Amino acid sequence: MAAVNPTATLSPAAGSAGDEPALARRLLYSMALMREVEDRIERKLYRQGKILGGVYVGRGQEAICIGAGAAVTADDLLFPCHRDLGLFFLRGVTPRQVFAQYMGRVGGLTRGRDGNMHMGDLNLKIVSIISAMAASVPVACGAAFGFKYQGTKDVAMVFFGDGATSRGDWHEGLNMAAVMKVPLVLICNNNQYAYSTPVEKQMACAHVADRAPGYGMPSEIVDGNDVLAVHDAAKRAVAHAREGLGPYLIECKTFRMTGHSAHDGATYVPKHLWAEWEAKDPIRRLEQAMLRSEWASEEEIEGIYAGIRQECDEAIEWAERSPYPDPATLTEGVYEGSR
Amino acid sequence: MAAVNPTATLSPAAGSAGDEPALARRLLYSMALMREVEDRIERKLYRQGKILGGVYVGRGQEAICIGAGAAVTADDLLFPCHRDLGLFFLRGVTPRQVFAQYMGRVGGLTRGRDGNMHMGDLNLKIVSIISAMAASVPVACGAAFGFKYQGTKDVAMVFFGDGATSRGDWHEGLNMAAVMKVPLVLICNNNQYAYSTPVEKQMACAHVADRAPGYGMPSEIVDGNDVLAVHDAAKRAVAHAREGLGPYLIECKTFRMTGHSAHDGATYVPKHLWAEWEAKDPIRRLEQAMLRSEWASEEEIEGIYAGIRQECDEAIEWAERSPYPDPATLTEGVYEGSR
Amino acid sequence: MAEISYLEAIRQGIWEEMERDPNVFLMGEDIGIYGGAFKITAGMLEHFGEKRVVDTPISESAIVGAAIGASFTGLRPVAEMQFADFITCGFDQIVNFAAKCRYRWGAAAPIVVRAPSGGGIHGGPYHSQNPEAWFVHTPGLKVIAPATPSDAKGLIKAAIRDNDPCIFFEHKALYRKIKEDVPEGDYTVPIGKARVFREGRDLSVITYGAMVHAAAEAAVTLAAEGIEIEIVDLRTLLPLDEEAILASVRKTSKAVVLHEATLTGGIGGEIVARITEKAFDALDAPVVRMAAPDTPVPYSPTLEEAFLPNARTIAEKARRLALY
Amino acid sequence: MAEISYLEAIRQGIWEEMERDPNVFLMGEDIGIYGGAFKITAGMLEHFGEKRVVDTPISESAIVGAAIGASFTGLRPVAEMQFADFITCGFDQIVNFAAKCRYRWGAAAPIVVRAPSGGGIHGGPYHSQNPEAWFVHTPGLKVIAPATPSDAKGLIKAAIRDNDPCIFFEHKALYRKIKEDVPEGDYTVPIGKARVFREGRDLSVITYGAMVHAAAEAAVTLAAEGIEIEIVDLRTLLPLDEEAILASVRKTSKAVVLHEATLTGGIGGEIVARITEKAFDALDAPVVRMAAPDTPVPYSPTLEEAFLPNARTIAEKARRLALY
Ligand SMILES: Cc1ncc(C[n+]2csc(CCOP(=O)(O)OP(=O)(O)O)c2C)c(N)n1
Ligand SMILES: Cc1ncc(C[n+]2csc(CCOP(=O)(O)OP(=O)(O)O)c2C)c(N)n1
Ligand SMILES: [Mg+2]
Ligand SMILES: [Mg+2]
Repeated sequence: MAAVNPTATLSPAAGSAGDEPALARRLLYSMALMREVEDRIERKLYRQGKILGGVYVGRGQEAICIGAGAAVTADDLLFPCHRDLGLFFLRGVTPRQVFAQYMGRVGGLTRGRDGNMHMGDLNLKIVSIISAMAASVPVACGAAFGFKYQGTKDVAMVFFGDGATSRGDWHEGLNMAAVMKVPLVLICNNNQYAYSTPVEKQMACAHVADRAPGYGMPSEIVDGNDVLAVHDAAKRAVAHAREGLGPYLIECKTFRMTGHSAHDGATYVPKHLWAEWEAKDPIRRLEQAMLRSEWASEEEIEGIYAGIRQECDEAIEWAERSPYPDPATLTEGVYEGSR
Repeated sequence: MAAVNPTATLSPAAGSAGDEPALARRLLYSMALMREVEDRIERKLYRQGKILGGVYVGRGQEAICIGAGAAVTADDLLFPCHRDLGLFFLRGVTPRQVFAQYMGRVGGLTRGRDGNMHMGDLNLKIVSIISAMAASVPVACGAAFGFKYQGTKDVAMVFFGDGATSRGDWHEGLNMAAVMKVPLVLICNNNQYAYSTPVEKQMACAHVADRAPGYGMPSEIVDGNDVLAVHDAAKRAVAHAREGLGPYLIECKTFRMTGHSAHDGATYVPKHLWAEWEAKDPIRRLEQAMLRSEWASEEEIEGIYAGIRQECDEAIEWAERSPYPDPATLTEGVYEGSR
Repeated sequence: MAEISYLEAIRQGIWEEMERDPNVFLMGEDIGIYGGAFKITAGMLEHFGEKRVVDTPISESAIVGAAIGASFTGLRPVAEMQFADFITCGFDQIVNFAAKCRYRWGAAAPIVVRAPSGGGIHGGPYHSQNPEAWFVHTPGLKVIAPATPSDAKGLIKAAIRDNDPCIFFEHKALYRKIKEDVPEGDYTVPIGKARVFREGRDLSVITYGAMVHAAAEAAVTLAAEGIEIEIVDLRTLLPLDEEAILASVRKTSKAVVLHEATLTGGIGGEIVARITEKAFDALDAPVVRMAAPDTPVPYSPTLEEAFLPNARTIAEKARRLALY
Repeated sequence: MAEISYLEAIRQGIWEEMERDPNVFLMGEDIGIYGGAFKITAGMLEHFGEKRVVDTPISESAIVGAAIGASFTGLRPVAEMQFADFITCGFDQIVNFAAKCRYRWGAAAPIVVRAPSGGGIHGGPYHSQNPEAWFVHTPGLKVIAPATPSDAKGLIKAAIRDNDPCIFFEHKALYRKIKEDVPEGDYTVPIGKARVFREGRDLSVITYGAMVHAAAEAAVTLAAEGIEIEIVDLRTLLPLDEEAILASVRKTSKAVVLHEATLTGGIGGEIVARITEKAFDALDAPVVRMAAPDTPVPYSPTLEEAFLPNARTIAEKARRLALY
């Protein structure tokens, strides 16, 4: 963590001069919505047995997907990883659809075909997670190649964790993107664990960013719990990619404030880390900054949270009313037009 | 190539002080034997139709496998690539066996099961090439792990080209070796081409060695046509690995003085490069150095070459007399004891 | 004899082999302090230490490759894929190197790759697959898929002692669901031998893994109707125990070949082909296959239930064949 | 109509699709200035430029992955594996991502992965394999394996236009050996349709790829003996043209299922199973399979010759069955 020193106060949102208040409110809303939806999923619906299978959430890491995702336009293609639910909200997916997805209902983004975060929608320019860690990286490289080929100014933005960087696909994807000089922005959430495996057992270098020079790629390390810092870094990376200067890697230092998945108590995590990182909670920090800078009042902020809670209550009701898929549709859509 | 400047004169063999003449003679013999055997294979037997299938030779790169291979003991495990024939001679494989291997005879190292450089022998501590580029790297990492596990001081030494570094296996193998801190020496022959693909289309960094820091691994770049320089660098790397300090990467800058394989005219290579690198021929350079330092006389050296030519004549005769495998043995040995 | 689960049986088998042979070691993701995603290696780090229970980076190809390399130095690696679905990431090392070493250059690659596979746990397309057929089509490998705790323990021990590369498929849905008494002390179950799980005269159900238990459930229903099915549990898929398959079919004259993996290109075709080639005259009816439909494994309970063969659908199929 | 080789036919097919649709592009190793290891893309760099003929690093997984990603942006990628043997390095992207996109989240992944496969060229274990069965067991893929120049051209064009991921196996031994007149102008051959390569009354040989020609050679020998075999060229392996297979078997009542890939777990079992399930009563004899033995592909000529099915061994097998 040498290269960043997370502080309780946020870095000024350089570059976004002028519209800070509006931007901050959008970021706060998006992070808080992600937090609330995932709390309901992990701590209520999963425990009530209403969600079956794996549940992976991004508690404490919301600043990364929200800060970076807010730095691109609706035409740019997003490749989320499993702790980036916020990206879906930024693209207009509703909590209803997300709850329905987690409950395996037809109202979910994959209509029950796949579960939890394994969803995507090309119309919303958001590609489904590939469960194999880092497999999305070469795919995102190819999409970025496509944008360059077609002469658009669009970029691809791919998200992954520290553990994913050990996969061959990560290497092949970064190398190919650098050689082809395609508009690809790489966002690493280094939350210092891959499931139970600490980053020291994942790599022998200090930072994921230390690998960028080996690909002839620029990189920077940013406080992943500082949404405005992530946002600014992402804007720099996106600008770089759009200008045709090739891929750009951002390593966001953060911490996973929960187990790997809902069934993991994370007893392997040294106790003191929880408190240490709780103090760096990205939502609280933005909240404080907004109050300090008088971008919003206590009431406004509480109003945002209240609205989100209500939105979630309503969305869960809707999702529970959404039917399970009809077994008769089981074999549909394996191929174009196949039943 | 910035980091090295190959000269027509050899760097003094620092470290091997004392036994230079003997060492030099051994290196010269081994390189010359490799050159002669491969010339016979590529330019005679293949063209005569006595060898079928692919033929890949290391003309001009002999200093790499010979210089590095001579830096380990007989207990260390070698993982050659397809331009490292010399390693087999260092381990006592005879030209007879090599010619027979290329001609698909029972006298070959794989008894006709596999062809050309796709051979190995665990008794000689030399692992067969895996045809998939870089697949040997994780395997060598595992062997090095085995040595560490068993508390021996042996090391594993794996060879690969510049193109192989783009494979996911290369990345996974280097990363795992670094994390596990195993005694692995990595020798890259950067001959600036992968088949027809120049290194600029293979990677966006200047040197393969630029990737070592990203694995927390020491590395050095050496003139791959200077056998004594390669030998010294390899001795440093082997010492490092034996001391338990983990993997070590050596990038040898060289040039492939032939096509990718016997059927490739390499018309894609800019003409001037041939002459440029011909002047850096590793065998001529060692020869000159030996004469200059009076480690050997013209006659002695010519004697070495004459002996090699005779050895090859005899070996080819022997190999041609070696029978083809009996079709009745086709299904033997897929499993332990299977017929 | 203590009743233990399928999961505990595998754990005991590995534990005993670790005790027996210091060259046996484990590598995989989160198998150390966490004890593995399914807790198969729980307690092993504490007992055997970091040297023999090795947490790796997320690198399936390097895990398999390193296991092969370690085996060349005399070790007996047991590598865990966190889910069988990700064995595709180490595919080249398994099918192109491990499988071919002995034939190509006479080198043994005695590795075990453990792969938790199968559906019925709401895992969706990426945590439910049954990829065994790919490996059955790869000469040089041994492919094992136990259905019971006794076999799971005996076969994992046999696989660890075997001198050829073994792919060991553990069915996740059986881990905690299936319990039984396992033999006392040290024993192995021979690789390549099937067993008759249930005797019956009317027709043979040739299957393995979780489907053995689904078939057994169907057998109860059918027995009540007077139809006695014989269940052959293959236990090993490569090499296939052809004799056992043919013996059962010659006895019953009718066969259903059943697997949870998708139908097309599954191992079922191989078995049907061997039966028709070698017991054609013994057949009173065409051999029928039963398997999951040709789709990815769906997540939603209603879809997954329709996807997986179950006691009811198996009974229907068997009933129809019995009356053929 | 000009007589062209199998290789030239594929080249022409790709060339015409590149001319027709600016979104079609090529990626692979050494396909640019070198024109590909087998010269399939010779001249394309010069004609279509670097933008559309992309030399890649040695990264099979990224080649396939990037092709999928490019297809999401509206492109029609045609990716070349230098040898089918190395498709194992891109296996996960093909079977776990490309194949499942449409079913999981409704995304089309219209890519073509070209894979030069097959033995008979002294390539040894790593340059001779026929890995099609792995992909036939992967729902969501289409698997194509043409035997003739006309089909090779029509099918590569159909694959490029198809909206699902296609794995296109080109048999290396046919590249320069097989020549024929191909139809004038723009045409495609439908994916999923087999064709009767040779009419015959006595028995059906169901096969594809290089074995079609070996069977045709055997047919000549057998015809001289009064045995008329019908040869069904599958052309597409997934989806299988079951109707065509059953129609031929119903006509001849006897069948040999033939492939160059190794026997166990090969596609032969799938075909035998479908025949016995759906045309059992039409059979006068057990359906027999013929394939390479279960070993890696050996290098030495004497071993490879014994390994590959050929006209002589096919004739023997067919003769025996005809007299059954
Ligand atoms: C190839 C592959 N191997 C194993 C897994 C199982 N798995 C899912 S998430 C995970 C840990 C990922 O760690 P990291 O990349 O750091 O992401 P994080 O969960 O910390 O955000 C593992 C091992 C997988 N999904 N893919
Ligand atoms: C995974 C894989 N893809 C493709 C090939 C085909 N191939 C054999 S050698 C080679 C070029 C290797 O280049 P490099 O690593 O630089 O080694 P060099 O031949 O230059 O010594 C290629 C593409 C292969 N063997 N393995
Ligand atoms: Mg992490
Ligand atoms: Mg090279």
